[in-house]
Amino acid sequence: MPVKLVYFAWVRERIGSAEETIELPESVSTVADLLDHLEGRGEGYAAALENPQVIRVALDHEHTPHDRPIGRDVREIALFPPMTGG
Amino acid sequence: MPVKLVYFAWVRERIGSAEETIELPESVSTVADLLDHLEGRGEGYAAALENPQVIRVALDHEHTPHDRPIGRDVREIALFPPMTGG
Amino acid sequence: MAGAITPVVRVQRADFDMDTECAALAPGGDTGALVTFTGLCRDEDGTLGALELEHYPGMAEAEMTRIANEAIERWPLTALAAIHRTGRILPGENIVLVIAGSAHRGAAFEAASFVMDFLKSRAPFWKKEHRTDGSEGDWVEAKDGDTAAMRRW
Amino acid sequence: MAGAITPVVRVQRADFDMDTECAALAPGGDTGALVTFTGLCRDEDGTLGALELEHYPGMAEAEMTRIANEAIERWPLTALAAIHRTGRILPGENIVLVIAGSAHRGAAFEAASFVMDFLKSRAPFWKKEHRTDGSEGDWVEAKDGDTAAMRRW
Repeated sequence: MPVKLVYFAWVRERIGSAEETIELPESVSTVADLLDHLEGRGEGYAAALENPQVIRVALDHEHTPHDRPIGRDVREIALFPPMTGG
Repeated sequence: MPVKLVYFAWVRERIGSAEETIELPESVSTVADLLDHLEGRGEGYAAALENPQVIRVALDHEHTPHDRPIGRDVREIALFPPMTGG
Repeated sequence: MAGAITPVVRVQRADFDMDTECAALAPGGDTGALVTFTGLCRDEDGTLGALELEHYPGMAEAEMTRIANEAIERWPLTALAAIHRTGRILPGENIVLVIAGSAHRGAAFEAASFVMDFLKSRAPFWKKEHRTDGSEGDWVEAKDGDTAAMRRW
Repeated sequence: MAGAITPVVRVQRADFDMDTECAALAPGGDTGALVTFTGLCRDEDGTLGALELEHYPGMAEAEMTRIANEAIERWPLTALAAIHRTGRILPGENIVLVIAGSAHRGAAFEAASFVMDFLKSRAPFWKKEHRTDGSEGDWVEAKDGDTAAMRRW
């Protein structure tokens, strides 16, 4: 099942890409699994995700804790640093 | 010693006057003494000051508790109901 | 803050507008947060025709200045204004404006709230109601809640 | 409140002004208190050239709407708006505006403060600094105090 990944702020800069569409492997069940999987995709990913606990994740525009499963109907997953708006 | 008295809101309406200058009698030492003294000056004063504990008093533009003495240098004494601005 | 700011304090019949007053304060480059409070005349479900705002000239400005300076002592403010209208005010019109600026939002919110709580209970203003049915209304009574709001500071 | 209000939520490059936004809300005859919060770009003692505000389109609006609706559930509001700018913002310029209206001042102050606390920690915006010395600045780091501010609600 293809899913769109979007990256923001220094996560985007370190990965070197703003968005991409990937096929989620069977081994990826939770948000934490996804971060593990992505970290192995190359140097930029490793730099972006070296401290996975600071990475915030949104599934289809909703903040989601790392221990949650990624539903089969999820279409867009966003990875970004803690927010600094306001 | 003459002192200027000024009245506001329903204190002014009941007394029927916005300001007057009176001679403070020797018997008046504190703010409470002044309220007692004024209450005896007629029907309007009695109506205005029937519940002296709700009357707020300012000496020369400063809020002053009823138990305070009225200094010899005080030039203006204001009587008014609790404030309702803002 | 290096050097305490001077508050803007005014009592006036004319209306005010927020953007003009904020711009006039020119709060400077260290201001990251600007909080305004506007008090408006409610229509009381259509029964209120107007409020008549009476004040004690001289003392009103003096007391507002004392309250503003107390806020400036308690919080690191970059700007502070308190403007109160008098005279006849119609439903929907502005009555009072407080502006507080600071580097951070906590101080700006707290200072604006503090100034309003003290203004309500300490500044010599009184409201009389005029009813839409033509009857003379009453003087608005002070609320116990306002004294409680002031005492929390 | 009979019938919950609908909040105004916008993400935009353009500046805003308070009076226009407050007037557009048309908060109605029951509004006795209107609180605005404006977040401004500080100059950091002259070292900051500009902030670059990045956001997550779609989610930013969705999250701001969730926060606003939560405030509307918790306080009896007559008006609520949250407007956030994006793109390049110079020192002294506006970043964010929150407006909360209610019959009484307590609800308006609390709701505006609540929305700001949640906006800071939950709305997907990120600030990058550009320095006046020409060097590329850093991404602004989230503050622990902001999370604490959110948790008090």
